[in-house]
Amino acid sequence: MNDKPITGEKKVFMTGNEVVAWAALAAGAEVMFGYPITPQNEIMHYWTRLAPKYGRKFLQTEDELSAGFTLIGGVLAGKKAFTATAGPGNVLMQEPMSMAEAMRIPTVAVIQQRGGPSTATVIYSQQEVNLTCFGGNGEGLRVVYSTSSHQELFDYTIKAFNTAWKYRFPTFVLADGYQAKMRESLVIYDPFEKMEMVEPEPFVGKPGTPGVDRKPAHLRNAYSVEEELYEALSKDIADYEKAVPELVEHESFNTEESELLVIAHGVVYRSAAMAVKELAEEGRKVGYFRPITLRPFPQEQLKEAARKAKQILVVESAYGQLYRLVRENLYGADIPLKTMFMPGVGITPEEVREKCVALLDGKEA
Amino acid sequence: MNDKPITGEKKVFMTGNEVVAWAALAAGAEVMFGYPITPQNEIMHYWTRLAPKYGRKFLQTEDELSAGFTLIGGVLAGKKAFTATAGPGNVLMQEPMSMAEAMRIPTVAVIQQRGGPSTATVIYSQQEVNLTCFGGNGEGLRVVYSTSSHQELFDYTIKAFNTAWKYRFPTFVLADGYQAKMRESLVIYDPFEKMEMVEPEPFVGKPGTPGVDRKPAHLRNAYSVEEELYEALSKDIADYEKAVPELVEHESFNTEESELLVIAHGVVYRSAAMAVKELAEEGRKVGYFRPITLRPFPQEQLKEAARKAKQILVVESAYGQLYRLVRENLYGADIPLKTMFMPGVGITPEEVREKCVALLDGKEA
Amino acid sequence: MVEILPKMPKSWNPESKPHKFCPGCGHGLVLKALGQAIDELGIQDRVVFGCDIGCSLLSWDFFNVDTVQTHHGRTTPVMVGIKRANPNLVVVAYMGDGGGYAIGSQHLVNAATRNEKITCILVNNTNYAMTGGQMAPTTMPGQKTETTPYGRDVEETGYPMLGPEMVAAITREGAYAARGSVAKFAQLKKYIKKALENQMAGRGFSFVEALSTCPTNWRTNAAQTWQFIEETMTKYFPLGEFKVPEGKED
Amino acid sequence: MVEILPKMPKSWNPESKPHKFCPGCGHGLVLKALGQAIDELGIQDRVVFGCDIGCSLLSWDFFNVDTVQTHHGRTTPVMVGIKRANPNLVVVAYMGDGGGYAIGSQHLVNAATRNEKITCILVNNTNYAMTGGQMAPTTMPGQKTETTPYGRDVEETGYPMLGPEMVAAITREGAYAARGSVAKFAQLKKYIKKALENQMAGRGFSFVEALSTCPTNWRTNAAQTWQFIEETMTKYFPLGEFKVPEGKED
Amino acid sequence: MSTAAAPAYLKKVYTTEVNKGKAVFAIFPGLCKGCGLCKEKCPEGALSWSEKLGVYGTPTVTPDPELCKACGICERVCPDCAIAIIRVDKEK
Amino acid sequence: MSTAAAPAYLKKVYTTEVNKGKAVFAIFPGLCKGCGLCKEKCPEGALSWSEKLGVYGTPTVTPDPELCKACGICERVCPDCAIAIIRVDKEK
Amino acid sequence: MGKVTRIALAGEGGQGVQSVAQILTEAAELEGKEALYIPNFGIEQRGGVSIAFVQISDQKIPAPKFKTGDIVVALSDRAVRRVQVHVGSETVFVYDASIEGVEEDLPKNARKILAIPALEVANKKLHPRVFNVLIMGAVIGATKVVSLEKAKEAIEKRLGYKFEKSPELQELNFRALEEGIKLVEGMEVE
Amino acid sequence: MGKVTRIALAGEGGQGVQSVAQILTEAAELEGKEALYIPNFGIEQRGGVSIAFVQISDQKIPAPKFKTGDIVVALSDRAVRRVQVHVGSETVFVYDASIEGVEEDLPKNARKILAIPALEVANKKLHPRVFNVLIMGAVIGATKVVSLEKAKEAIEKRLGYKFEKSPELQELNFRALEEGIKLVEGMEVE
Ligand SMILES: Cc1ncc(C[n+]2csc(CCOP(=O)(O)OP(=O)(O)O)c2C)c(N)n1
Ligand SMILES: Cc1ncc(C[n+]2csc(CCOP(=O)(O)OP(=O)(O)O)c2C)c(N)n1
Ligand code: SF4
Ligand code: SF4
Ligand code: SF4
Ligand code: SF4
Repeated sequence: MNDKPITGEKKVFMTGNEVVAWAALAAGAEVMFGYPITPQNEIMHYWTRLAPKYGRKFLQTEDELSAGFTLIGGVLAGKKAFTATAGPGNVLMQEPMSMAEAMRIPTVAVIQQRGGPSTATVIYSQQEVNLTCFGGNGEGLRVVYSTSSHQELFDYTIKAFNTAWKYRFPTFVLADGYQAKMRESLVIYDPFEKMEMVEPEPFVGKPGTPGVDRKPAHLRNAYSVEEELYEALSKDIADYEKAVPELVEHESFNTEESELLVIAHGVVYRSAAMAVKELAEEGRKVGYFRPITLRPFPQEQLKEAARKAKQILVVESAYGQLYRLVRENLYGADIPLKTMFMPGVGITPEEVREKCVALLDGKEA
Repeated sequence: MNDKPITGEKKVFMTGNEVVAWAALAAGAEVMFGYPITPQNEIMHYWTRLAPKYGRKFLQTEDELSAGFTLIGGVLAGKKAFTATAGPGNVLMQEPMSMAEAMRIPTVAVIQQRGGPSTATVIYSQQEVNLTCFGGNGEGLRVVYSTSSHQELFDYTIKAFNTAWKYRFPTFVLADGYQAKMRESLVIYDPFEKMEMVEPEPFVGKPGTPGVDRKPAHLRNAYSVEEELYEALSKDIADYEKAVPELVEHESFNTEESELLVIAHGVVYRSAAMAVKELAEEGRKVGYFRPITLRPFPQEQLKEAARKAKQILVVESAYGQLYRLVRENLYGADIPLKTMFMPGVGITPEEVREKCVALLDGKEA
Repeated sequence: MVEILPKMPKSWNPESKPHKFCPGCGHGLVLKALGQAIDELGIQDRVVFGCDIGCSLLSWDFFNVDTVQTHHGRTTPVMVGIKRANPNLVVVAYMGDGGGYAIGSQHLVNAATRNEKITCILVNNTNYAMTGGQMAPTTMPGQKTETTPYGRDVEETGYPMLGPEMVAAITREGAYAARGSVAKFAQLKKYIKKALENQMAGRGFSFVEALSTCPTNWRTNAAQTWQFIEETMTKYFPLGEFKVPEGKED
Repeated sequence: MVEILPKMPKSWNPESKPHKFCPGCGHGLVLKALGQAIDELGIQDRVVFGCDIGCSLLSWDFFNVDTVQTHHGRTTPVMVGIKRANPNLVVVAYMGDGGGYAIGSQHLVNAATRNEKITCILVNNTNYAMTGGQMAPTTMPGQKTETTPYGRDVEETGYPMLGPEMVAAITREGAYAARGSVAKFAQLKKYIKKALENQMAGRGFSFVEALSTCPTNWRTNAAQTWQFIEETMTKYFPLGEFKVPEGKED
Repeated sequence: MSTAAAPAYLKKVYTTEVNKGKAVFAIFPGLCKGCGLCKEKCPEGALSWSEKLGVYGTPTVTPDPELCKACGICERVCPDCAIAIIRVDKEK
Repeated sequence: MSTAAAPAYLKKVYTTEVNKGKAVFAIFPGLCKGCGLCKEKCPEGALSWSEKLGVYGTPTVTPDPELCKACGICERVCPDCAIAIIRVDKEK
Repeated sequence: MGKVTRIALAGEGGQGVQSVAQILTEAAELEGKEALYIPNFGIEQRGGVSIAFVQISDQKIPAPKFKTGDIVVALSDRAVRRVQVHVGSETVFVYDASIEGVEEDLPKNARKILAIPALEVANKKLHPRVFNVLIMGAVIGATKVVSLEKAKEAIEKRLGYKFEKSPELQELNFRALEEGIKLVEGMEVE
Repeated sequence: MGKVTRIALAGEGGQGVQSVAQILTEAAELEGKEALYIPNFGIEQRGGVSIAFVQISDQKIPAPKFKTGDIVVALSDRAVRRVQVHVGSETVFVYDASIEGVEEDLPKNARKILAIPALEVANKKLHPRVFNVLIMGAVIGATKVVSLEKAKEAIEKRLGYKFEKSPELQELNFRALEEGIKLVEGMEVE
């Protein structure tokens, strides 16, 4: 049994689901809890093949509720653990994630979005933005990374473990069916050689007899009076707010020169970026802004990027989920917002380009 | 057995949960499917006592998933049916509601918000706004009424049935633990005497042999290819957008005269309204805006109400859930926004007043 | 010469044929048995068929009967709701072993306990077929699936779930529970028919597990497929009736 | 004179006493039996106690053992996760009949099938106590609750759920299933102890249902409380062991 | 109802006289997916792969008229109702 | 550990010598909730309501020294561990 | 806006403050006034401190929650501590004289603090079970928010079915009400 | 940005278009090029039309989905209909000559439409099971997107374990590849 799944760096060509399995292995994840759902199944398939070789564990549960709650159990016992799901499974996953949010339990969940609502399609979508950022009966004290390529899927799956364990907020890697199923090249590596990896710690089952050698862990999520909850929540919110500047990530291009700013995230951002770069090369005044963290949202960064824009185009494979985030985070500005909403279907660079050209030429109001 | 639970009008003094039970009876609801959760339990308690007297039915299910899905079944078979839940139950309810959303099944759910996230408190909160408006893996094609008094609880519970069956979007009455448990007076009435009531219709089990006398109902929520889903969704979105102007409701006061506009919803709006009215009587330039439908949101109306405002104060028993809606819907304006966030705890008129005075006096930036 | 027509059950929807199941899939046989039972009972006009997410969803337009395709594991409660709202209908909840024994087992167990007057038909193909062949609660010891690539280890994950036995253990008079197999078509059809009749008589919860083939995920040819269902599966899943309303038959 | 101290189990947390349960609540007795069992087995340092939402949540600081208060119905999976992550721990999932047999029954059934090496203690008080006394899967025929104000009607909602019987029906060697009662303290304690020992031996899923009192929602005085649990409840819920790893005792 | 065009699978049927002319073995290539379940179950070993392709471009089956006793087992085990055994005496 | 102040229920205990001085019946009013389960279970009928109030302001129980045999049943059935029967020979 | 009388009642689970609030608001209803009553409820069925927030007015009551009561009543030591936050400079704070060890915890800012021997009177003169009605009397006496007559009517409405069986109970309750009123007489709370 | 070659392959479940795409992109990898391959997958395990979207370039491929292919291949009548949307004025559209009844459905706007007798050649000259490798050959022939050498290497890599058991299979596959290339020779597709 070899403890290091990867040594050094290695260029590979694989599906996104395979990438996630390798990333989790590389990050030192010890156990995966999961329930099948397309398009994330192959994460489990690769994991179950690879994990035993590195002494890692797997449990297929009876549903996503159980996957989330066993995950919480695994984390409480001190393991680096994770899960993956999508669509209706992500809906159910909100129950355990709301408990993790309340109890500050570091969880990592990879979401491969599919079409919605309901069962819809098994293919692809960006319709789980609302749900992943703000699902559950709470305030959405979570971290959501929206990835766009296999390289990012690898990098951010690893990062998610560090974020979760460092800040103790449920952390999500939000990808999609295209990323799950497509093959492209990336470089995989051993993160322990490259960065400081945050190690997990048990919440329960530490050495010593509780009440004798140490305090017992008495972990709860229920409070009897309003004020008790308010106090607990206020602390969590303060922690979250404090972490925001360290957490937010974005990418932007040509914002200084652009009159048209295109905003997109995830895989759609790639189409947007391609269209924008082509147009920019042709001398058109166009740039893009891409939030990497959808929660917390890079608000200041967006405001800065939009400073020069005369119009903004929001492109997404959903009906206004990113758009609402943009409007909310750009409150105070009054740049005209244009949209390209394709809920549940992919968007090609050509389509974005066409829309941009129309907007730049003033052909579309 | 008397078919009319109420004839004419009657002043009563009861708890909000009792009000909901009476409203559902009055609206002609034929069956309730539910699972216990505080603070909505007494809806079921009153319903199970009253329903048999009027030939209505009840089923206590094994969980909220089942409550939501049996509800869907009841509706499909042609019954006016409803459910009620709260908190973690509302989280689970998202799975069936996402199916109702996808299949345009008219459902009515009364949500008595409690503290969140997770189990938190059984008391009260406004932290289920995100969840109720946008829960599920979709676009939130729903109608959400936020009530503030027992009278409204009665009126809007009745209205919810009409809205649901007329427009075929899942419809929610969003109240809270205070409204659930408090007693105050209201006038109950027989809505059939007062308005046109939309009658339900079966989706399955209509007369005739399918394939012989009529087409079979083949209802589904799963699609094989992206484009098929896109087509179905586009139609639903168009229907929703078309209904928005008919659906949105709000209330406002003194917005023409006000420099400070206070925005609040639900029970908190009552505290806000009291504080604002007091101050207005004292000659201060203050008004309020209160969305009654949180989804769809009365965007135009808010913009109009905010036209004169020099500052806006958003007051809610949550950490920015209404605030985000306000920012998003007010995009384009740049009126400074102030906040009073009390997640999970009640807000008194005195507290709102104090904040307003500070803002009016320019004491708070 | 007379026109020669396929001998499909009358209640099948000819327009959706050939159906969407894979070559050699047992779902077609279970639904043939169900179709014939519906025909023989003359209830096409009052059956409501509900299918789960799982390969069963491919039957959403299979019959010329009113059909609701629901969520993974949720067909039981949807059909309970329909039946309670309109007891005159004959409702069939059609699901896979994942839908019935894993994600929807709370519904199965509680519908059985409440003695809901519905008929459940659960297709046991020992794996999660629709999602590409993962372990199911019914996966057999040593069986390889996509999530038990080295075979199901009973030490780690126990023995296959015994559904009709469980239903029999928690139900009382009025309930019906049986296990048939597409490899014994006549028996399976009889069980399904009895399960429908039991509902129609208003006696109680009626449950039939059908052992079924999944050559795609088993990666079997026709000969291996028959062998798998007839020999391997019956080692773990005995056929027969486990609960009958009035005196055990068979 | 020597200082006189209450005879609480050593593993109880004295600082959270008097505990939060109502006067006459059986939860205190179940947890006394569990506390004594933990003491006698000397495992206070490696027990992790998980409590459900239900009145059981009131035990979140009951013991001087590491404790996790989870969600309604979800204690079983949380404890499964803990046990799988650290098999050296002895985990106890403590829940009510609503949590175990209704909303969490898929977890119970599947943990049992997978033969998870955990101990579940399920408190059967025939109602949903925490939420104010609604019907539970264990509510008895004719019993009045807040959601069966005219008594549970078996025609409408069936007979009470038989948990240990169900667990026994779906588990194989290694599992343990029993039903005790707070009215038979010594027996209950023995069952709980065996259920813990069975887990410690790594044999398998261990399940104890404890009949328990809820004077608050039963609206009974002390005499009626005893009568209810000793006479009424045992009519529907026989005490005893339903599955023992090596030969049935008792 | 039934206003829709006749399903494509009705367009083609291959028939073989079997059991000494007492029955006809009919196969609908528009329904046959070539799974071979029938072929395995034939007690007489009468079925073999045919040149004719089925709905998925895979071979359909064809009976040996000498061996087939028209017992109907293949018809029964076909999950797609692609085989029909028609007893001629009944038909005429 | 145990650095916290001693729990309030330890502050008060009422004791009664029972069974001819061979045992002490001790009740902690800081623990007794007055449920009466013990009273019903006493095989000797030795327990009755006391003037002393328990933690919820309800009456605690007190034994009749003549009747109490120190069998320990009340101690066992108390869900709150409010009763302790101490055998005097052991203690001394 | 009309004057609203705000009353907060706090006690242990069994002390019946919620019934007091209910009867009180029903009496207000009978009087043709507007009333709003909201219990403060926690997770436990029994054992926690329970607070009833009552408001009575001639007009619709604006908001369910208030910070500062006109009269705040505490019936146990824990209750005394819990309701401190609801006491302001205009508040009359009432507590039972038998509560021990709360000297430190009594509000410092109340308009008036009254220790009334309600428990004693109930136990000695009447019956422990009408303790809460006695408290209701005290509240009515201190606030005059409803008339004695309507208070009796509300009691009758709520407990009438019990009175039918044991008519002496009616007498006992009405006496408790009157004794309660007497307890605060001359204490100059208005 | 470098030139990206975009290929869409569509066929029935069993026709092996996904393996073609996989081998093709692996060959590109071996060649040191960048490749991106995404299957279009529906709900059914079998029976639906399956499309493989392949892009090969000298640089990173920007986006996974494209609208218009440089070469679009359809292997069944249903496939012909499904992929119409991916055909543009620059597209070479290839379909199997044996497909019947699609005359109406052939794209009107393609740069070139090629009916190749792949099925016939596979069945008669080679073996039905290498039909898809033949198609791969045709694609390579038409696009020159990878070299014959690397294509063989990729086949070897993927099917090598089978070749070990039956070495004649290697020969068969390689011949299929070459026959495929020949099928489009001189058709002036570049
Ligand atoms: C909540 C949720 N989780 C997971 C899925 C993904 N899913 C679809 S079908 C299926 C398994 C189907 O297996 P089974 O029920 O045994 O039916 P089969 O396909 O074998 O006939 C799963 C896990 C889903 N649709 N919804
Ligand atoms: C998802 C969810 N649904 C409902 C509830 C509300 N709830 C809390 S406790 C409870 C019932 C408890 O009954 P049981 O499990 O029998 O335990 P008991 O209180 O009787 O000990 C319910 C329904 C919840 N907390 N979460
Ligand atoms: S995957 Fe298996 S169960 Fe599903 S249709 Fe194909 S053969 Fe049938
Ligand atoms: S409500 Fe019942 S179960 Fe809950 S603590 Fe009180 S007596 Fe015990
Ligand atoms: S069983 Fe049916 S589908 Fe399968 S090969 Fe035979 S005729 Fe064709
Ligand atoms: S059993 Fe315990 S709590 Fe109950 S009355 Fe007796 S001593 Fe008090």
